Amino acid sequence: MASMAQAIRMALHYGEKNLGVTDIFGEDVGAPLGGVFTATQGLENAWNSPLDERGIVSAALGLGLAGDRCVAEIQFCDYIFNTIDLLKIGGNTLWCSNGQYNMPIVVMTPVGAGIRGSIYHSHSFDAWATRLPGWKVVMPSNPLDAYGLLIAAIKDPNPVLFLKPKALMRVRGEDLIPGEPSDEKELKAMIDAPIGDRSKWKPRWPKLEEYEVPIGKGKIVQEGTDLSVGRYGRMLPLCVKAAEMFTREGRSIEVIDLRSLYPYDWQMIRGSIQKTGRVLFVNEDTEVTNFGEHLAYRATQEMFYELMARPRVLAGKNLPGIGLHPNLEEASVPHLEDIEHEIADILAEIP
Amino acid sequence: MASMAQAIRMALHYGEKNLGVTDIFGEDVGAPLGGVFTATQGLENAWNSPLDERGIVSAALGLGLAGDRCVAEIQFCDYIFNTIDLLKIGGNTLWCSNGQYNMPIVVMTPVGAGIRGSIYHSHSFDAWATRLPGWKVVMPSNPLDAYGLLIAAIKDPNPVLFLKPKALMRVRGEDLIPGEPSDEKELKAMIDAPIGDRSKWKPRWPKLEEYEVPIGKGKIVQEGTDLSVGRYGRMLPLCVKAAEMFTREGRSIEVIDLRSLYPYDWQMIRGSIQKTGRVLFVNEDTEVTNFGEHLAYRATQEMFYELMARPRVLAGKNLPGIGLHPNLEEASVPHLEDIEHEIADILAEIP
Amino acid sequence: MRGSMSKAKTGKTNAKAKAMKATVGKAGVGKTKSKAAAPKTGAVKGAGGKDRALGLLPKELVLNMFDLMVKSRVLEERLIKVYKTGDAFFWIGAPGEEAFGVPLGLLVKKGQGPSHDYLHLHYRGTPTLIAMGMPMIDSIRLIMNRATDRSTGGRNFANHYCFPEMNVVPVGSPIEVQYGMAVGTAIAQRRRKMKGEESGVSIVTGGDAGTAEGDFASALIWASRPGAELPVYLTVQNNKWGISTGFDSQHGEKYIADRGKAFGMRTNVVNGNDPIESYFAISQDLEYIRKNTKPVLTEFAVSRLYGHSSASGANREAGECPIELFEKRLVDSNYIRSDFKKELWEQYDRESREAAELVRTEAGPTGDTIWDHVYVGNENADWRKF
Amino acid sequence: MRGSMSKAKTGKTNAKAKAMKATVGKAGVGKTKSKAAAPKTGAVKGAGGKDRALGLLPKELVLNMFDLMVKSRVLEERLIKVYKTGDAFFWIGAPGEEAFGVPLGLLVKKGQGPSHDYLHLHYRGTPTLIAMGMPMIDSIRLIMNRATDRSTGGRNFANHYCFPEMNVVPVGSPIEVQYGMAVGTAIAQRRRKMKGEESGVSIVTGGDAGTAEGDFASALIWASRPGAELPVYLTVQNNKWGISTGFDSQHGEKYIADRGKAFGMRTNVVNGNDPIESYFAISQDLEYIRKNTKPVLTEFAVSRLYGHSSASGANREAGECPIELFEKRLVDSNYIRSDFKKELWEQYDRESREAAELVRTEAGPTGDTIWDHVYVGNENADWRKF
Ligand SMILES: Cc1ncc(C[n+]2csc(CCOP(=O)(O)OP(=O)(O)O)c2C)c(N)n1
Ligand SMILES: Cc1ncc(C[n+]2csc(CCOP(=O)(O)OP(=O)(O)O)c2C)c(N)n1
Ligand SMILES: [Mg+2]
Ligand SMILES: [Mg+2]
Repeated sequence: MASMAQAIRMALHYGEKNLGVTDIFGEDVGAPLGGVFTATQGLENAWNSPLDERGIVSAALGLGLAGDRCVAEIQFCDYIFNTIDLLKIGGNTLWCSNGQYNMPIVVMTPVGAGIRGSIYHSHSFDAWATRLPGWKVVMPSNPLDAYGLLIAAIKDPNPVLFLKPKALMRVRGEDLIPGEPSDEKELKAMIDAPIGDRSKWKPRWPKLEEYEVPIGKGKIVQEGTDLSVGRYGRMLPLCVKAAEMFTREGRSIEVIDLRSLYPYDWQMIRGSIQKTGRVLFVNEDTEVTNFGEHLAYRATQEMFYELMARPRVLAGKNLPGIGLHPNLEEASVPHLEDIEHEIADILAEIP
Repeated sequence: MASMAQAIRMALHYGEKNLGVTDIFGEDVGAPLGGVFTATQGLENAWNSPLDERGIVSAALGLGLAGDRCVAEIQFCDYIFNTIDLLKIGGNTLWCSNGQYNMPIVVMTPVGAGIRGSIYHSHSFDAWATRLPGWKVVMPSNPLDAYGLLIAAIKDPNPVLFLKPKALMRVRGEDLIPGEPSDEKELKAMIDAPIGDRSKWKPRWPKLEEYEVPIGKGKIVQEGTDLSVGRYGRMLPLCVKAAEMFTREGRSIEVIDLRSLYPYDWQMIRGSIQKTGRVLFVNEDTEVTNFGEHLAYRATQEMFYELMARPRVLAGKNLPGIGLHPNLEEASVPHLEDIEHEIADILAEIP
Repeated sequence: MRGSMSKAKTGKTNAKAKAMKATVGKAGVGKTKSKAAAPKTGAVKGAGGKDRALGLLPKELVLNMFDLMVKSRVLEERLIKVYKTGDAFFWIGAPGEEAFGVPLGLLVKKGQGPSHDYLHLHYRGTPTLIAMGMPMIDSIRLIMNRATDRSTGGRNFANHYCFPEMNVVPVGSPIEVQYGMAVGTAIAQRRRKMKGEESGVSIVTGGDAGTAEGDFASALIWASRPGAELPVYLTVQNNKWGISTGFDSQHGEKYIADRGKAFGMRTNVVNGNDPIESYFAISQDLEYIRKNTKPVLTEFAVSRLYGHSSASGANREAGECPIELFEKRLVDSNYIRSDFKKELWEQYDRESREAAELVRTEAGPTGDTIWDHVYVGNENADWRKF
Repeated sequence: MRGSMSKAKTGKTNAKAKAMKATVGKAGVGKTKSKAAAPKTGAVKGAGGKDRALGLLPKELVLNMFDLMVKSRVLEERLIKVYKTGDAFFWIGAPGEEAFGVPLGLLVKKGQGPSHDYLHLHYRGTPTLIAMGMPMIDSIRLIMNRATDRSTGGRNFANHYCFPEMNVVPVGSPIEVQYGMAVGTAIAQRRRKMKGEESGVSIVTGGDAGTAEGDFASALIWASRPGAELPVYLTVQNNKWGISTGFDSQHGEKYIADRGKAFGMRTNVVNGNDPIESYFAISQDLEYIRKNTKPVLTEFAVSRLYGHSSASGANREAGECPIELFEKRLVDSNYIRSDFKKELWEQYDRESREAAELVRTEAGPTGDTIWDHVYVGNENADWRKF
């Protein structure tokens, strides 16, 4: 099975071959490195930019104005924070121009902790991203969704932020990408750049097929009846694990992968909460003015009298950063025991 | 009575005379203009900077590292969004340096709609600001609080964001600032720069006294028993008006001015909600991933079984901007009728 | 340019109104679409006389520039009146930048998409757009934020134009970000050029104070990447002010344009109050960019005649007026009679007043339109309806 | 410098270990605090011989620089070993920048507060800090994120130093923002200088690729405001790489330093692999800044010998090694014997190994410390407790 990095690479290849993607660019995105997570190796239209995030986003905006399709990368979302004004422009161009100029661009960036990235390779961007009206925001938790969401993002005529959970970039999925050879090694031999001299290397791409995960649609990863857990990105494997633990104890936890943060799949979330009466939203961005609070707030508004327990949010501590030492990182972002503890707590609540 | 602009000016004067403020700077902050809202007229240490927000915040950070006290201005918060990374650094310097370097700076910036400022002079920053751990965030709603909060901000050894509700900058208060002459005209003659040639003008400052509004402390602006309204900045006059309307109808609305957004006065909010059982949080920043949602979320967590109605948030619509035409602005940010409508709705809710 | 220069030397006397409206065949592609029947120039002799520079351009072009400069100024003064009579909340615009803006507008390769020139303007673009044929009423609808305002639908300030059919991308308020976006459209144009396709130049304008923002420097870097040089025309209009802050108080550079030199970039400093000098400079710069697919950075000295914006009163202030200077030259060289400008002025004034009166009767956008155009095709963006 | 130059010409032969450790009286204020008992240089003759540049500096200083360069390299190689044996999550550092960093560290006016020099370093500051007397163990505690790590308390990456008593402000990961912050400390210093108070210079370092960020240009603007010129030393270490991206593929500038010229700024391009040339350049630049209260921009050509960071393997790569080059000169000029470096190396290697072993026994920070230092004095910052 492909890793998420390979899946993204294949979606971008599909994009440049079939969807008119003209430019895939950012710091170290082109040859020889092909991206710090190898997600842009071997692509025809991938190129290295100057070390200048503002320049990267600005160039993407200009390409969008010209009607071209591009995918721009910010190497780590930790370094996207000097471009918020430009992202706001990305989100308001159609609106300010009275519908005359759309902004068909994709900006992708790795997010989250989990790789011992210390203060500046552990930031999250989901709460921030949901404060950028005009953008669509997606975040896959497995390679197939990454493939399908990226293709959907490229096709979308609006600006789309594609958040890559960096701790999952090397994790393999459980489903084949349409066109992917079933042998992992074969895929590797075809599309992974070799160690050492790459100047003569060319990838051999599998015959990929279009596969779209519609933006705005979540997915029930595990059905259950006692409690709903809404999450996205890296928090998935943890939530699934936690849910399994409770299944063994005879409880039934429903796990929802939001996949899209904006627009979000309220119908699915709402349906699930109506079934279970209890909900936990998990993410790793800082907890104050957090997107999970929006979802919890909405759940409270719409289901106040149906809820069996307070809608709960488990997120990153409201700290200036995530420390390098494992003791620090673990105390700062949700980990398995935290999730289990929250679930147990909510299940124990008696209305 | 002093306007908020005059109050800020007096606090800054007090700061440079008594609290060691060495630099008050930003675009058009120095002579001859003294700030686009005249809040920095006549100050000894006020100077004009290059047109470069990143440079302004960076310079403030450097001054803070050198241990100097400065007050830096971003002309409109609409133009602060290219500095979020720098603000993050402001908030994490102490933490990253293991407590070795504090960052005793103040950044002030006008926020909010209400002056027909169109898309780029109507932004809010409160929700964003509460996502900057390490900063303290304050926002006055009247001149005396502006004076007291700014003095507290200057004295605080941590970085403080001082948000100025721009629609209130010219509004006069009801309380004298300690040392302020009681005659409005006299104050004007003393500290307002003349129209025309100012090159020889010098202000005559009143003998001001220190007055501090402690950061983290809210204020009950109007006591009541039926519902609590928590707000800050420009939304104050509106909420007070709305509350008065309901008083006439025999209802009793408690209005809380948060004044500090972080740290916030939870004890006061909590006490009020426990008394009334109903709460509405009002602000004008966009509504998704909004600070009001955090407060509502917390109210739900801690008082789920005491609440008589769902905690409600009334905020700006989740739009890419605020349009210039009054029809557009009024449809985008809360106005009096919206607040009245929400209050009526919450009061009508029967548990 | 050489072609049109020598042609210019044969320029006819007694230019007719029709001639005034014509475009210069070689250099310019822009056409003025003004419908006003222009008064006669009343010129008695011509071809520049002692003013040799004047004689280097076709007389029709010279007169057309004058006409458009006056028209632009009249429009701006109309906008100021609209503001002062309370029919607008805010004015910002370009009085004093006509001698730069009009030639630019005439020299643009006008049209839609990367095969034409892009215009990344800031909030002082009226002269350029008037030269490109924008009807006055479009500008008035914008400042009066009517539903009929094509550019922004009543959402944004005066001079925040947007006209996709002329590649005028949305003018924004944030200073200097247009330079980075111009890099983006120029990347699209370079790609086409390299494939042998028709392509244009990305033209960007901005003020002097704004060059302190890092985005200006960023554009210099991106425009001059070795082997990937961009067809981008970086211009700066130096009026020596940023609101209340003097250029010399903040900038150690003698010329902003010098900053291009470290990048091996062609640079110029031009008297932007002289339309003839500006015309030649812009024309040659654009020709260089089109031919070499390389950037140019040119600084134009201009005036700011009504202060920064309505926030500072929008009153006439001291300063060299490019129109007065040009008028004097034209009168001295017998291109126009001394009462010509007044007539022209009155005619455009009437046109603009009538437009303002019409716009006053038009409706503003309704509150329920706020959710329009958040997403393409009005796809729902309101979370309440997800 | 002239003084020390002529003094240098009288440099003694047979420099003793003690002499090697001495600082140069005039130019340098930094003292190396290394406790290792240095091996003898074993030099037989001296004073530079044919290598005239060598002879321009006091021999003790020359040998001290060599000693510190070796020490810095040994430390970096230790850090790499610590990483490779799994005792650290990440390495980034300065092998290849010693010939620039060590002279800089020796020339700093060391101390705390604006009356001394500030150091706004990036993540390749080890040589400078070793020259300023940082004990090796501080660097090892940092990379092993122990609770004993003074700089960050186990929170940040290798080479992210912070030493307030030496005005070493926190090294951050975000590229280029240190240039803007150096402007800030320099404003504080200029103010003192103008009042006739004791004041220092703000020194900033950074890579070549990072100069593409707008913040670099912003610092040029702010440093050269007329009448408010800043005592700031803007340096760039040009190793021709930004991770995997070659400088020449992104930058049209021949020299980055040329960008200062438009601002009337003193600029230099220096061979940063030559410690003698670097020493003179830095010394003269700092003297100029102290005397004139004006900025200088100097570019140093340096090497990147172990790749960008551990992310690219941290293996020795091709490239000019400043230590090898310097060693050869010193041997050729009979300053040291050919086996001298090896001895020195082994001694520092031992010191660093022992330090690493000690650090390995030290505890990491505990999870409950995460709320420490959000606010001064550990004022509560956790909203749960408001
Ligand atoms: C990023 C940003 N910061 C501040 C402002 C507020 N502002 C509007 S115009 C202006 C001055 C611009 O001066 P200059 O660039 O010289 O252009 P000019 O107005 O003189 O043509 C300022 C500070 C803004 N619009 N955008
Ligand atoms: C703002 C920002 N963007 C991206 C990065 C990721 N990054 C770390 S080092 C580096 C390359 C820096 O190159 P250069 O400035 O030449 O310094 P060098 O590492 O070569 O010394 C990049 C892109 C970062 N740390 N900060
Ligand atoms: Mg200007
Ligand atoms: Mg480099």
